[in-house]
Amino acid sequence: MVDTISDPSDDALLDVEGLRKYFPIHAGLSRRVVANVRAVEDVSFAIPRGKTLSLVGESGCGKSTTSRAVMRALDVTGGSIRFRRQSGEVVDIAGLSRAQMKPLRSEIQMVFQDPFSSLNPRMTVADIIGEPLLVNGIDKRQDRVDRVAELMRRVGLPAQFMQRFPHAFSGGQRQRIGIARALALNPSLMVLDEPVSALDVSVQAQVLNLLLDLQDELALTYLFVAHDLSVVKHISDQVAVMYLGSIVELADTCALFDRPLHPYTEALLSAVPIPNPRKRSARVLLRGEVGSPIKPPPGCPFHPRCAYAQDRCRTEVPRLERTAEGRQVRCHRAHELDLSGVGSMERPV
Amino acid sequence: MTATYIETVGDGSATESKVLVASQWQLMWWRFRKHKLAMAGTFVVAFFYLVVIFADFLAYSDPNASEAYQALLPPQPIHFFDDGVFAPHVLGMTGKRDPQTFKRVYAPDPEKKVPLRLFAEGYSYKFLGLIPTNRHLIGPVGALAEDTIFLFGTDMQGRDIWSRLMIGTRTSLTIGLAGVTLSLLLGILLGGISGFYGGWIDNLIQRSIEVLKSIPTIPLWMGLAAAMPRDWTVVQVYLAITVIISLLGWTELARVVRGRFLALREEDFVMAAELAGCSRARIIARHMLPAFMSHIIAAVTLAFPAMIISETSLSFLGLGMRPPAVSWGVLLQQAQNVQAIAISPWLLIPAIPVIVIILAFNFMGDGMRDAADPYG
Amino acid sequence: MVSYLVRRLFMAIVTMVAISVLSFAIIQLPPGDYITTYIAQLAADGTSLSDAEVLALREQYGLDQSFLVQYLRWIASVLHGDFGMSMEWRRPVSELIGERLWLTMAVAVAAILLTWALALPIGIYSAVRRYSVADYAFTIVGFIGLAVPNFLLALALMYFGYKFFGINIGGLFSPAYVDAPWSLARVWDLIKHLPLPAIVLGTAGTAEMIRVMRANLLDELHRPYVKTARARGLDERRVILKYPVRVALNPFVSILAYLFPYIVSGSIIVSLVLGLPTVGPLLLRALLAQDMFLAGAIVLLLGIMTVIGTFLSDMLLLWIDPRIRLEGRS
Amino acid sequence: MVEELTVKHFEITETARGPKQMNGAPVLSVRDLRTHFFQDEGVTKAVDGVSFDVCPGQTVGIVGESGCGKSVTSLSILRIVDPPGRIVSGKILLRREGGGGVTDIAALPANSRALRDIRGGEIGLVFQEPMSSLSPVHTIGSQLMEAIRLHTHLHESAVRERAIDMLRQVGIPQPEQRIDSYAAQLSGGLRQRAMIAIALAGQPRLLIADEPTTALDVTTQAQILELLRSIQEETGMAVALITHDIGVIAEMCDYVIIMYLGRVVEQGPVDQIFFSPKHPYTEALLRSVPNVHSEPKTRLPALAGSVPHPLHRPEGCPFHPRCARFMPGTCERSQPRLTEVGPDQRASCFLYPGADHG
Repeated sequence: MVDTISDPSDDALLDVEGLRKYFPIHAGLSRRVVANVRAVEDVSFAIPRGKTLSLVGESGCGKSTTSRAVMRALDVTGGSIRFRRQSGEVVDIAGLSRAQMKPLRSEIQMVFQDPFSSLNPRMTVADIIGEPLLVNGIDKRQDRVDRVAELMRRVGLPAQFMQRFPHAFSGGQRQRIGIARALALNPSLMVLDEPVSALDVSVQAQVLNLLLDLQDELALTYLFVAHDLSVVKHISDQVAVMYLGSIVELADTCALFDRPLHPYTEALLSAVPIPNPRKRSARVLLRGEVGSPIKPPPGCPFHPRCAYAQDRCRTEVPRLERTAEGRQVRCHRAHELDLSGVGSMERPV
Repeated sequence: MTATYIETVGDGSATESKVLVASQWQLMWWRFRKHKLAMAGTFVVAFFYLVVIFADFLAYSDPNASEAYQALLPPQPIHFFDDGVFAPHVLGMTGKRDPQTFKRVYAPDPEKKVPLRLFAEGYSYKFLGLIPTNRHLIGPVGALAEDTIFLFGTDMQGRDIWSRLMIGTRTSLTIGLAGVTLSLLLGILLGGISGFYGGWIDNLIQRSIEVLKSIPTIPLWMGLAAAMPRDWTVVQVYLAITVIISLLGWTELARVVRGRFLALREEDFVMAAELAGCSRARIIARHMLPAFMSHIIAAVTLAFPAMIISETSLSFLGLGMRPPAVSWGVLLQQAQNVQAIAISPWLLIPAIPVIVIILAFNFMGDGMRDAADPYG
Repeated sequence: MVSYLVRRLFMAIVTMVAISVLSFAIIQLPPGDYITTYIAQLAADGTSLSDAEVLALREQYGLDQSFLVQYLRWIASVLHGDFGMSMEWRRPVSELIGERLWLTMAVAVAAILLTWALALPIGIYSAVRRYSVADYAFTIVGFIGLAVPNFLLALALMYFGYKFFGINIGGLFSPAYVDAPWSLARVWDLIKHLPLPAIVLGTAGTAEMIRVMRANLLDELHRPYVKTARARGLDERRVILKYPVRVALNPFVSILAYLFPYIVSGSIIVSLVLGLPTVGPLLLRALLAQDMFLAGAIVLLLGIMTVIGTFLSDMLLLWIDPRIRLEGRS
Repeated sequence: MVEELTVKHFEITETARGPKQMNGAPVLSVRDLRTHFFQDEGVTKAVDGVSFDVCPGQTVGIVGESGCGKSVTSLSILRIVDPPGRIVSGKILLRREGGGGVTDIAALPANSRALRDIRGGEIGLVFQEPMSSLSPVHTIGSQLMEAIRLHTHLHESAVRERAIDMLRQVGIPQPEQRIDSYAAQLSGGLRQRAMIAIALAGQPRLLIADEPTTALDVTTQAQILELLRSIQEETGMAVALITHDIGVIAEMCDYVIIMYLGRVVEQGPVDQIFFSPKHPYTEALLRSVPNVHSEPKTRLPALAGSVPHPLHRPEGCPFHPRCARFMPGTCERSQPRLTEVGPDQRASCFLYPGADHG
């Protein structure tokens, strides 16, 4: 099944189409493949330069796998990942080998979720941030030190802490170190994999602000992966909602939050606790559990939990459709349903 | 604005800032240092390896020189004063036959004083294997044939146990070291392959380890050791024994290496290094090896006792090192018989270093294992 | 669960094959072969063989064949219960091994039971009362137990028995029963003699198992499920015994699988010192005399015993840990 | 020096405050609780002088960032803090049903019958991580039935019936089969439901839910919160909800306690906390939370710095190094005490008269 949905606009930095990633399951003594986990199934999206697209969904929906496939941290099963290089050349990186990817690495960088495991505890901050510089040909030590100091200042860390080891820093500071490392090679695309979910509430806001500032100044393009819709609302230009490996809805942030077109988006939005005791909303509670990515339900993968499901949904897989406003939705009944979003209201405090 | 990000932790006393810039080895050392038993074990191990280095110097008589009439002499304690004057000496032994049992019984003879001195002359050897000399730490003042000392007594062939113990320590502990080194090479190689490549080769190696671990080792070694030709030289036997006992140690080391490899492969910082454009070699050398060196050192330390026990056991059975080689196991062969021990308990003296060094290695290894991951 | 069973069974068979190959290699390793030894023996008795006779003999025993063919022939006869002849004793190997194998088994099982009986309660106590005086005491005793090679322990016990009680504490039977036919009284006599070898053999294993149990239990004691068990009002004693101890049993039992070969190994050397009528002394004598069919058979049988023991402990693991039973079902 | 909280001020006979005042005297009153951890590196004062009330039918939220002591508080109430942690001082007063008087849980002997009857019988506990909170080697049913046996006098034959019934009540489908499942066989949401069933087996009057939904996905979280709410409506029990999620607090709670580094910085009815916070930390915290209603791509009013390590708690008001309204010479000198700042609302900040010793 092929959906040609995105007409690759000229300013797209990243254009993913029909991306698939299966993980084989081995069993028995011979370790033969008995089934596949369809972690990512036909995912397409494009991110314009300087913009942020968020992938949201619940655990196991394939958002992290998608981001890692875009990074080519793993081999993809199918589809294309077209990336516009700083030279202007557009490369499909989906099929590139390890060696072929190497020159592109500097242009696509990543910030990890876990501020503890993402920094080598045995290296000083200077070595951690300086490593990408070193392996990419900045041989003079003083040059590296200068650049590391500049990067540290840029992310809000005092440069005199350069010789310290990661264990001397708090979670939020470590995440800044991770951001500085990602920035070291002047990437154009940053993949941010749940960069604030391991942080304390008060620190989370600092890091989000930093990311917004950096994007403004350096014209960075973000692929932001998160499960927290409040954070997503804050950082994104566009949001793609994933369920069981597929994108079920993709739209501009405000449009998606105000008027969702997919019943899953509606349920997801209504489940978010609102930090306002005067607005204890009635919820659309989902029944049951997420289906298995090994043997997804027939028809629309969401139908067993959908309040609006009809016979058609149980048999026919919905196609990703484009609406007039440039939104994309994968639901048979998208045009007839009137779903409610979060609306807007005054903040407390 | 920037200043607010500085941790309060970072602005503390001098010791605190030391921690902030401490490398993993420093952190580990600080943690290891707190482990009193481990520190004691380390000193003991260091002491024993000093004995290994200076074995010939510490011995005072040729370990294989035997005198039938001096068989099973009891230890001679050193007397430091003679009539209130500092004059270290031992008392000579006179033997006579017990009229009832007809056994030779020895008693110290207060008339026969054998004066001792430091750096005495004795048999010739090469100091550190390089410098020919005949000086030893202690010995009788004159190199007269009848002036002999036996600090730990003599064995059934009338050989000096002290001197044999020094030489035996060298044999047993170097076999241990060589065996561990060999196991380590095997362990790192096979464990590394297993952890790095994964898949069927990992499966194969893991299953082989399982099979190896469920085979009773001693009968197998005995079989292998017995198969060594009788006419092999001491050196050949030594090498063969090393190979045989290292067949035990590698499985555990391989398991540690593989486990660390697999754990590290999943670490985000390894992926980050890859994304930064690091080569495979750099990732292994800069990110993975430093993270498990400490674990390997700890595992190696804990592998020593098994090596030493293996050598001692095999030699004790007469299947390991064979005379004229001297090792702890060879020395303990003399103590196989209960009657012999009952009459000459000093034959069991060589058991003491065996137990002490195994304890020391265990303590040291335990401390190392606890300190191996300072970020845990 | 079925896949676990199949896998374990498969591993047991592979291990047995590996052991049999190694055993046969031991038979084959010494320079010369069976016939050379046989001819030498005949020569010693005053008989000499012609070259043709030697060739005929070689053919008869298949010694002109490759290692693999010889191995298969040996295995085939072993499967029929024929382990060949002992050169030294001039008797069938199976006859020589006879009850010694069962006595080896009895000693090993006694040592394992003792290990369990001591290590389990002490390990639990040491973990629950961590850093108590008794914990330190057990730890120190455990370290020493680990550090004394068991043949030295056997020697020391023999020495003290001899020195202070004037008795020989070796052997598995009182003199009256050594050659007696099996009877209940003889079994009882055997049981009375088992504790000493069991202690000697079990000490190192016990020390190791105490450490394992203590470490595992310490890991488990602070898990949330222990807190929730406490939070529902369960008595502290039952909290510990029912939950963390149960979970910590898994590694404890899996180590048992490796304890068995270890103890069988140790029994060889300890039997020598204590003069136990197990296969140990027989093996040593066979090896020293290059009586290779006997030695190979003993190594093979010991190996098979341990494989069976290991397999049984795997089954035990299956029984105590539902996680293994569930494996492969979801 | 730490100020003494006047117990008189919190006299538990005083009528409870908050929206559900009609429910009468508090079922639980914590007074000046201190739980410290004695480690080689020093003493961590995880909970250092915490006082609050929970009334029947009321949901009290305890909120704070990592290291604020909210979880240790909940463990302390049940006396299940693991060493090297220890309750150093304070009272945990449980009002027994039907005029049964007041029991100080902190004073009961360890592992005593009285204490064990309270655990699970009067106070139920639900943890964050349902997978690790359930035994991996026992079935859900065995743990649930154990709890039922401990706190009811049901005949053995009825216990299983009751267990199946309880599983059904917490919304587990096919309870007859699920009762024999192991935790690993259930999804996260079902595990947490089973946990709740076990916590409710003894029909406790207070349920402590320690981050009950943090490990769950947002739609599952909504289901579990809904379940807690409906159970509370049915049984009228009190709930102490411990969470770091401001949204969950707003959704669920009547009364809120804000903690920072082992101390209560502010407490009050939920509406006042959200619309009229008095402590600078509360205010900054609430403002820094991202919100689905906020305008995309705008900067958040962030709180500077990060939470210090509990071993290095700043002198004076623990919040002063990060406080926008830091008053040099006052805030770093001594700890402010909790003082009335509004109707039933208290804050510990020198901005308000009465916070200092005088």
